[in-house]
Amino acid sequence: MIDIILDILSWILLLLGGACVLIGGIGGLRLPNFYARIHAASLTDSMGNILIFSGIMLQAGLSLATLKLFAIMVFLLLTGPTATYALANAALLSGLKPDVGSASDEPQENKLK
Amino acid sequence: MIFIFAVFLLSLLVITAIAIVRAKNLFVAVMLTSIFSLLMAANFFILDAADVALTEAAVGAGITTVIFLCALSLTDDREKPREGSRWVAFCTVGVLALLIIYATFDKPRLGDPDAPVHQHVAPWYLEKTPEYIDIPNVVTAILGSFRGYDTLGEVFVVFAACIGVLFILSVKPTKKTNQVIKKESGLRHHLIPQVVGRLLIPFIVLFGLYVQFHGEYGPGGGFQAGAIIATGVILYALLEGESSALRAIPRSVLLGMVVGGALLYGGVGVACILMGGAFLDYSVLATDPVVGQQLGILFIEAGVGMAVCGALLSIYHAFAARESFS
Amino acid sequence: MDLLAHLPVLQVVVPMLSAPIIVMLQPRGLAWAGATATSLVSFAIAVALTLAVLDGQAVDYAVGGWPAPFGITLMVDAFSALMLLVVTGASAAALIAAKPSIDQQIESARQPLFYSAWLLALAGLVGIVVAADAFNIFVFMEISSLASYILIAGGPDRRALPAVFKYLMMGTIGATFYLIGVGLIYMMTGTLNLADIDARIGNVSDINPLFVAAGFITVGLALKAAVFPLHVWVPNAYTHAPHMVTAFLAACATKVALYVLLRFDYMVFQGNLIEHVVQFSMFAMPLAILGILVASAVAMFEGHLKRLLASSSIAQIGYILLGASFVSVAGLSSSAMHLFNHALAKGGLFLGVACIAYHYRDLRLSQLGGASTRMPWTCAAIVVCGLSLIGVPGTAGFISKWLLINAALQSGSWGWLLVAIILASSLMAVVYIWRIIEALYFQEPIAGEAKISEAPIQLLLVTGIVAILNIYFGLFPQVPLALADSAAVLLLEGVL
Amino acid sequence: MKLLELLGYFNYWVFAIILTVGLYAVISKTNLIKKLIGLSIFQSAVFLMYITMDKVEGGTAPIITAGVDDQIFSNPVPQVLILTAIVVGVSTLALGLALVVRINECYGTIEEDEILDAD
Repeated sequence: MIDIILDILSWILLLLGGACVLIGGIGGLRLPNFYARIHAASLTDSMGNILIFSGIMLQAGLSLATLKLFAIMVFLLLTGPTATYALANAALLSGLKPDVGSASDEPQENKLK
Repeated sequence: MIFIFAVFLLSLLVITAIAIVRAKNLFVAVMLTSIFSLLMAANFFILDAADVALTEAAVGAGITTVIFLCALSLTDDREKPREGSRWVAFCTVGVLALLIIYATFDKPRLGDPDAPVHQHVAPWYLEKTPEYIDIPNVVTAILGSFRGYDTLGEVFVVFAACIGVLFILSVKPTKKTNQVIKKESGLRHHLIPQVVGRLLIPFIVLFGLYVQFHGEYGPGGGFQAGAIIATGVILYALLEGESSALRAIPRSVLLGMVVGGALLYGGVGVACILMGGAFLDYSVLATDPVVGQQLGILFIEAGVGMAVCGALLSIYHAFAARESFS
Repeated sequence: MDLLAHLPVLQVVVPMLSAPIIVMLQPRGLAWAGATATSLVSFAIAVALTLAVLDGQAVDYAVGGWPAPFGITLMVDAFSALMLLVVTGASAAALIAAKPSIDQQIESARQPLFYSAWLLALAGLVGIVVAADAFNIFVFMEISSLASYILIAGGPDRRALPAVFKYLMMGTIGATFYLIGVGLIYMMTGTLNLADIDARIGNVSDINPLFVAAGFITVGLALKAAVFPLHVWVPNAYTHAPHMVTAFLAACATKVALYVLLRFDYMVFQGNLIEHVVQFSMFAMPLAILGILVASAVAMFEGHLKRLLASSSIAQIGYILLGASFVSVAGLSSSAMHLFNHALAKGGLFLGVACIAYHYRDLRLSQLGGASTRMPWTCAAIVVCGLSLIGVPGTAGFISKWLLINAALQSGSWGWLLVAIILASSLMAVVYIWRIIEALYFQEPIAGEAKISEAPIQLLLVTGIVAILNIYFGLFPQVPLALADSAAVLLLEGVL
Repeated sequence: MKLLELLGYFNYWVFAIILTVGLYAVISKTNLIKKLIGLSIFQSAVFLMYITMDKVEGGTAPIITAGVDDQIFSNPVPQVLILTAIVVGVSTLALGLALVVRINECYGTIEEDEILDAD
């Protein structure tokens, strides 16, 4: 009984996580400018990360694998936002101003550096 | 289920490859190359090659990208919009593709246990490894002992690349270059990456050591460990600046690691000769041949790890130091 | 502990393990001394191995003590002994002579790295020659290639860099093709040991992958060996490399790739694949003939001394391939002889070039006026080696050309046509060697010629010795001939 | 079963496509860095071919677990070969990039045709 509940719970978490990442991906493609895009990608990524890893950990049960998964989750939670910060910071330093109204980034390279 | 996923990954691989070739901006191409390597690593993992996946992820997606970016920052990041001999290329490539596809029709299909490749040598390794060497990871056993001579050659390939890069880049730049003069190390004055980096780097190095010494039991070994530790140190150099990384591990120490690692490997082989065995026959290293084999693999893996780590870091520093010249 | 039994592996390991030590040698002159000593030791090992082979014992070695198909084995037979002599001899001779020339061309701070790369190139080349394992050949091919890229990149001219880059590209593609071929063979036979592949490949029922593998391996190694249409990296790489590196690599690097090609093809494919003998002949012969004619013609009109000799090298590769394409004992032994003799002739010529280049900055033929009066010994050595390259009786080159013509006459009704081609190309060789002689002897001296004197003694001495060897092996070719004959018999064992 | 069979060929086809894409980049591009990127794709394709042949149906990575007898393992040999080949690939790449950096310093460009024009 408890197995089935855990299984269902983990699948719910996994599906939610998947949806999060998918939404983030769509946002990365569809949103108009650089800052909006990384905002979409990074937030959903962190959330999806937590959800998916929780789901897998429930699948794995109490074992060494769970511990490893937890370590990976913490690692990703630390690096993901930091990378986003570094990316946004680099964009800002190279002269890309955050502007709510702008529909696109004119100098295309800026978001790549 | 896993096969659908594999097909998906393989298709992505093809798309990424085409995108890399079409990309005009070289930074985009390099980042896509990194993604390509990561997808490749995932594919390797699906095909049950855990060691190779780990190596491809650490070397292909990690180190290669860093070296590419270093080189890009010294050159131009835009490809001039022109193509070379497009038709010659198409013809050559077309013939090649036809040839390979012609060959595929007789190839044994994927996963066929009766394929000749699984018949002759491979089962012997799987069967004899517990008896002769007694370590769980058969890949490490073959890499270290059965085909240890190849691995020695591989260490010397890395050594050659290291001295090659040092030799080629040891010429002082004479003329003006068309590069933009950069501020030193872009992340230097940013608190958040620095703090997170300081938190992570010890764990990266620790993981590298785990991979090094756990190589006999799980996926891993000297190459992967060397690459991972090198990645950790490169991260440190990016965050704290080139010079403080060199203060922590000076160039001479790095070169010493490369030379020492290569010599350690070769030295174990010579020691085997001196103790009455064949070159790289570790059985003579201890009274019990199995213990001798394990001891030998431990030593040579340490040599490999040292050499690879030192070589990759030397190569990175050789590129990075180039920027401060101009 | 019997040291003799370990010779095959020591042959590779001695130069390989010396390379890292050389890097660390602090007083700079020591690097050259260490490299030369190591190279002499490996020449001595090669001689010892050759003596063992001439005694009739094929020398095998199982690395790590693992038996043949499971571990990696090394094997020295007559053919590999001949190659070992060429490679280690070229390296030792070039290194002894190298110091003045290298001091001039490479800054002293970079020299330890340079000599270390030299030893790696040597280790890689001998590693290929003694290897009896398809993948092991790949690994050592990469060591020798990477090291040769480094050596050539040491050239003082900036044009060396694009030349090396091209070489790197084509070399890597060649090596990767070879890797694909080995992969396909492994897929169909499940083994990597050459002898074991030979034993098992006959039982394979699905032939397509094997044909494709043969194609990939042949093309890949032909790229490395600079067989005619795939030779485009050679002229620039040889021209802009440091002079001593050219002398070393021209004498042996492409030939080792050719050696692997012959060994692989004869040992593995011929006799096991239906029709392969014919396919190989039909592939190799036209390329060889085209290579001989086109490259000789290019050499006739080349204005730069080193580039001229590089073009001539491509033609010589053509001769070697032509001999092999007859698939007969006579043809193969002429090939093996020409491998040896061309190394002597071309090595001597490039050593002579290094002597001249010690004083003459510009190596265009028009700028070499007056060399004969100022550097009489060097020019005499160049003439002798040039005659050997043409194949004048009494020199080493004559022996192999004579064998080649004999083999051509035996090979069938169209043999006389091949003889005509060989004679025509020899005439072209006369023309281009004459152009060099004309430039050295009969040209108005260039400005500032009076200051020029003979090249440093060690450089000159080695050049002279190589020139004398060209005559010696022309008069007494017994040892290389014995090796070449038994090499040919060995290679053809599985075919006929 | 059917799927697996298809995938077997699919792997080889992907190998062929990636190989040709990489070689195309090496031959047709004039930018030296792009050529090197093409070269590394070209080599990766070969890695895929080797690793494809090591798969055994129902097998796992060749790490022997104590006490379990009836495991099927994938073939360890191609894995060992490719470990070597990957390292060889990155070494070649590093050397090539060092050359590109020097070429850029000497010629001020990394486009092949401009370099040819400069000499």
